[in-house]
Amino acid sequence: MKKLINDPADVVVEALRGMAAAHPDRLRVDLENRVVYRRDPIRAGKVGLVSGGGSGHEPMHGGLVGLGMLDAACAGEVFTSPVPDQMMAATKQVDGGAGVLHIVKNYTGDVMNFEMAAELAAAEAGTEVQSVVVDDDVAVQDSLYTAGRRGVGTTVLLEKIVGAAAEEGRSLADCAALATQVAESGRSMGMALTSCTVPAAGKPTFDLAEDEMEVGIGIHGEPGRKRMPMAPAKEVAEMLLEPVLADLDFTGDTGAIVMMNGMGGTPLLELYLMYHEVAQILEKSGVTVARNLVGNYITSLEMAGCSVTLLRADDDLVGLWDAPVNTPGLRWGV
Amino acid sequence: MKKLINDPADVVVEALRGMAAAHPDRLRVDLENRVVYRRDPIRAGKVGLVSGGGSGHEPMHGGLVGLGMLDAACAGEVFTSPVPDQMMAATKQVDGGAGVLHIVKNYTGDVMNFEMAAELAAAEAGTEVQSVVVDDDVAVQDSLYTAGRRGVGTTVLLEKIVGAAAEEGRSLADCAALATQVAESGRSMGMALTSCTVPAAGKPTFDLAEDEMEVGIGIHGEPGRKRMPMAPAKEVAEMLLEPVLADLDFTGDTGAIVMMNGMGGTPLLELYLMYHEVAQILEKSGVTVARNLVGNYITSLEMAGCSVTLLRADDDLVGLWDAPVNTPGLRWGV
Amino acid sequence: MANLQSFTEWIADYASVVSEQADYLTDLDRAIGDADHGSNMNRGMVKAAELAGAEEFSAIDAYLKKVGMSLVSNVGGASGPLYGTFFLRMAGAFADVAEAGAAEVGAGLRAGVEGILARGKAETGDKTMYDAWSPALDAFDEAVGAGSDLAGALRAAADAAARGRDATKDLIARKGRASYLGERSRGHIDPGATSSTLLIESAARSLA
Amino acid sequence: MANLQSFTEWIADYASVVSEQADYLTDLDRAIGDADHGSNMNRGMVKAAELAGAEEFSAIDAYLKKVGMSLVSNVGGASGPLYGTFFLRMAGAFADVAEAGAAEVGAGLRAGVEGILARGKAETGDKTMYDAWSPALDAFDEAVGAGSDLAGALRAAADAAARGRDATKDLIARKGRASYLGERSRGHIDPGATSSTLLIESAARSLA
Ligand SMILES: Nc1ncnc2c1ncn2[C@@H]1O[C@H](COP(=O)(O)OP(=O)(O)O)[C@@H](O)[C@H]1O
Ligand SMILES: Nc1ncnc2c1ncn2[C@@H]1O[C@H](COP(=O)(O)OP(=O)(O)O)[C@@H](O)[C@H]1O
Ligand SMILES: [Mg+2]
Ligand SMILES: [Mg+2]
Ligand SMILES: [Mg+2]
Ligand SMILES: [Mg+2]
Repeated sequence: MKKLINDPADVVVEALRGMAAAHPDRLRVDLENRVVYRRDPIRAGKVGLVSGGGSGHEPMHGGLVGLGMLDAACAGEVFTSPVPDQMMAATKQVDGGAGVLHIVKNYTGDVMNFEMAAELAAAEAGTEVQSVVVDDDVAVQDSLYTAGRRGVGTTVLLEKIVGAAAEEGRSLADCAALATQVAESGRSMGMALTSCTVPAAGKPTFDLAEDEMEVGIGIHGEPGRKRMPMAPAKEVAEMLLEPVLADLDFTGDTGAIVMMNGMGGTPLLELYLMYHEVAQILEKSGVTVARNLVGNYITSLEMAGCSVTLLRADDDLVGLWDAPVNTPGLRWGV
Repeated sequence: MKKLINDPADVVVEALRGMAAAHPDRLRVDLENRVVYRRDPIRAGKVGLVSGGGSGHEPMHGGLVGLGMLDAACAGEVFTSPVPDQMMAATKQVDGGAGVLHIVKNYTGDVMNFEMAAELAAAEAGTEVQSVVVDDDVAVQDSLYTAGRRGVGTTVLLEKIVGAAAEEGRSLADCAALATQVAESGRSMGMALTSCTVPAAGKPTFDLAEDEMEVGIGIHGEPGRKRMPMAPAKEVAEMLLEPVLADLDFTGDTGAIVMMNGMGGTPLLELYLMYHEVAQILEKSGVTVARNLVGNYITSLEMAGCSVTLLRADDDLVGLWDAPVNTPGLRWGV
Repeated sequence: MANLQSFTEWIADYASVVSEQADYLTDLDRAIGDADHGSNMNRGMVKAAELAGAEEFSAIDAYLKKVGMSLVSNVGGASGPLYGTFFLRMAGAFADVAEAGAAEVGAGLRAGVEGILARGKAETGDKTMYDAWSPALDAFDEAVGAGSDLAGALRAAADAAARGRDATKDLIARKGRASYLGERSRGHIDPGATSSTLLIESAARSLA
Repeated sequence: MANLQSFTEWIADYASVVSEQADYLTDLDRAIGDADHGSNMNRGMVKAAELAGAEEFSAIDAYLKKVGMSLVSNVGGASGPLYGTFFLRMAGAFADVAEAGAAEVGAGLRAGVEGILARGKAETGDKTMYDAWSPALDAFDEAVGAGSDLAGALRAAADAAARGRDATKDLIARKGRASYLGERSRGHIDPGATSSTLLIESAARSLA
């Protein structure tokens, strides 16, 4: 295992120290609870937005805390859901009287820990908590009888859009409804060229031959749905977009917010090349790109690969997307 | 070789198409000459800023074109200097009557190609061209009798700062003098955990054993100055900063702009962890951090590793740093 | 009969087993999950095992409650809430119990497993830890019905758990992370079923 | 005597040699540079070789000038300006020359190499292409002095270039990318000295 780390057990907290050192103007980091907060306390009457999950997906979530986006992000161990204590601490801190929205990615661990935290926060502090669970990964079949789809790229877009709504002063019910709408309107699909290595595990989670790729990958180094021979970028783009487009209805005037996301080890050069392929397919499919993001936003440590997220976005969503945001990972208008 | 590409020969132009597709609001891409321009023509009386170099270092330079930074960036083949024709085209396009500054990294190829372009542009179009050559890499000994030091991380900081000065309406002479000042005040040092693979070459430029790292690396997959056993992040940070601090004088009130840069394949988690180590060393050394950047800014394809850049920055430089910038790779204040 | 001391020994024993088997548990999770089950459990059990030394406990239920809270607070992932809830619910079954025989321990385990079900909503054959617990509880009750003492019942439960764990190999996962693999989850033993079997085996050593 | 046709043959021959040797040149550059010398030269020579078919040339100097401009415009890196300048300066030496003998070709090569020096400021022993060119020019002149014709002089030059190229192996680089390696640049043949030797060998085949 080759990483720029010290003791594998200290990776998360040392990275949080780095975030604190790098962004004292915007962030405050509670190292004991491993929660990243905006520097300034929450504005009275603003809905608090809390997210979190395993570490190793940076900039998500800690790097998405700031004006117009999250109020707090709980950092778990690498690829391991944070614990309810962290979420409770965060929830109490960002309760500005208007309640708190939990943004949860659909993983058994995340869902259960956030559930426990919401129960405890309601009981202990009387904070009104609502939750949205993002499950946008079309690589996984949705079903009532399984864990359902995973939550991946749409989470980033949702945090931006609902962050803007909360900043506008919308109510908890409105924010939760909007979050549900966004979660339902977004779909993602990813692939990997290489595995990644969890620091505590010390070896790659899976092995891929030099001429293989893994399609339908999540963001935790889990093996994907199928292993295939390497293919040119053009075919990879088709493979990723096909199931996404099959699951979203773009008839009518609705455009798309598109994210061409890197898994952490893929250079921007390749992401732009992939974006070109994606843009071509969307044009052929009659989907108008309203806004886009190209870069590393929801990653899987040093994994090489990419994912595509499409979000059906009407004018209201695009307006919220364009609202000012000031986080380490996403910034405009400020 | 595992990459998200089609034909290795088309990588650069296809990535440029992706940039054009992703940023139509801000950029205009001349695909034939492989030059990235700001969308809007240059303001009359503004000094034009042209940079460029081999591709594979994204977001540098194409992703640093925009308000408050570059006017044009010439993209060479991967790790290969662009040719004078590209620089001439760019120079003529961004001549707003106040002359053009070429920002050149100190590599024999880049220097010679920009030199030829400047000679030709002056002869053909009468454009006044000045050049600054950045040579900030302390891994390489400076000497009149060699090619001297390489130009690396300081280039990014320089493009931001001189970009702000040009935007302010400073003259070509002033911009060139400021650029020289910045180039002289910045020093960098890098290291790699893995090599990278040039698409056209198809195999890694060098091989590193599982327990080795390469220290004093450049940004082209060149082997570094020495190969060493892997070390903890703390020691890596010391190894990188020691020669940088030895070469810069921080006595007096001058603070530092610090860039903790990833080489392309290293996740943000590790870069923040490294920044924590760097910040601790700087504090012990009595160096005040005025501003910082943590992320992938000047990369070497998918290489894992990092570099640190320190720039001695007085209030004037910090003021220019804080001025609005709107590029795909760096954005604030807009 | 198991008293407070037996329960602290159980936790200590399990902590040392988990620490020994952490890499193995993580390897199982690497195959069909995200390669962290061993480190998750180990992180939690180290903390849980420290409780007995750091604080004076006067009753089994208070102790098990703290163990549960400690797991909830330190494990994370799916296994944190599941094992945490297990111990919290088990604690509830030991109110006013200072010495537990087969009946009390049986009731305690059943309450704990009901907690796992309430949290995780797994069913038999979903390829989760429940596939070790479910046959273990049945075997425990059967042994007690057939006249076994606590030691015998726990021994029977442990054996049944191990068989249940092994049987997860041929299942397709329908809950937890492994479910994303669909068909490809078949052929691998479930990590949580493995750590649960270790917990019951440890009980058989410590509680009787 | 070499006429316009000989020069177009030279370029065609060199283009095919470079295409064959591209991987080898890149491998040499991988060891002490950035693994692109072969693809750089190949990209440029493909374009340069196309010139003769695409356009009617009436004189050697006009043709060599176009070759030089084409290399400048298509190669990039260090070798683009260096080889480009070589041909541009060489062109200058062929004004009004329709048939070139040993004296004219010698003067042309020398002018070209002076261009390389003017651009790159290399000195003998810096481990660059100049370490192939410098002995080659000397050997050419010596052969001419000893009565050789163009063919003999080019053959002598090619042999000397090859020796100069081989001698770069033991040198520490002081110019170009390899210079960043310091001591570690020793033990590897310089890619540019290799491509220059190929160019002179090709001239020996085509120009005489
Ligand atoms: N819904 C569920 N009900 C019961 N057990 C579950 C459920 N989901 C997952 N598990 C168990 O949790 C184990 C994985 O735990 P762990 O690896 O620590 O958490 P994570 O999956 O969050 O990484 C699985 O092997 C399985 O036995
Ligand atoms: N200053 C110089 N003078 C003469 N030749 C040089 C100089 N610098 C580099 N070279 C030659 O250029 C060759 C490298 O060319 P190439 O790999 O195409 O360019 P780059 O170094 O820009 O990648 C070296 O092997 C060397 O022979
Ligand atoms: Mg996990
Ligand atoms: Mg090069
Ligand atoms: Mg796991
Ligand atoms: Mg080279």
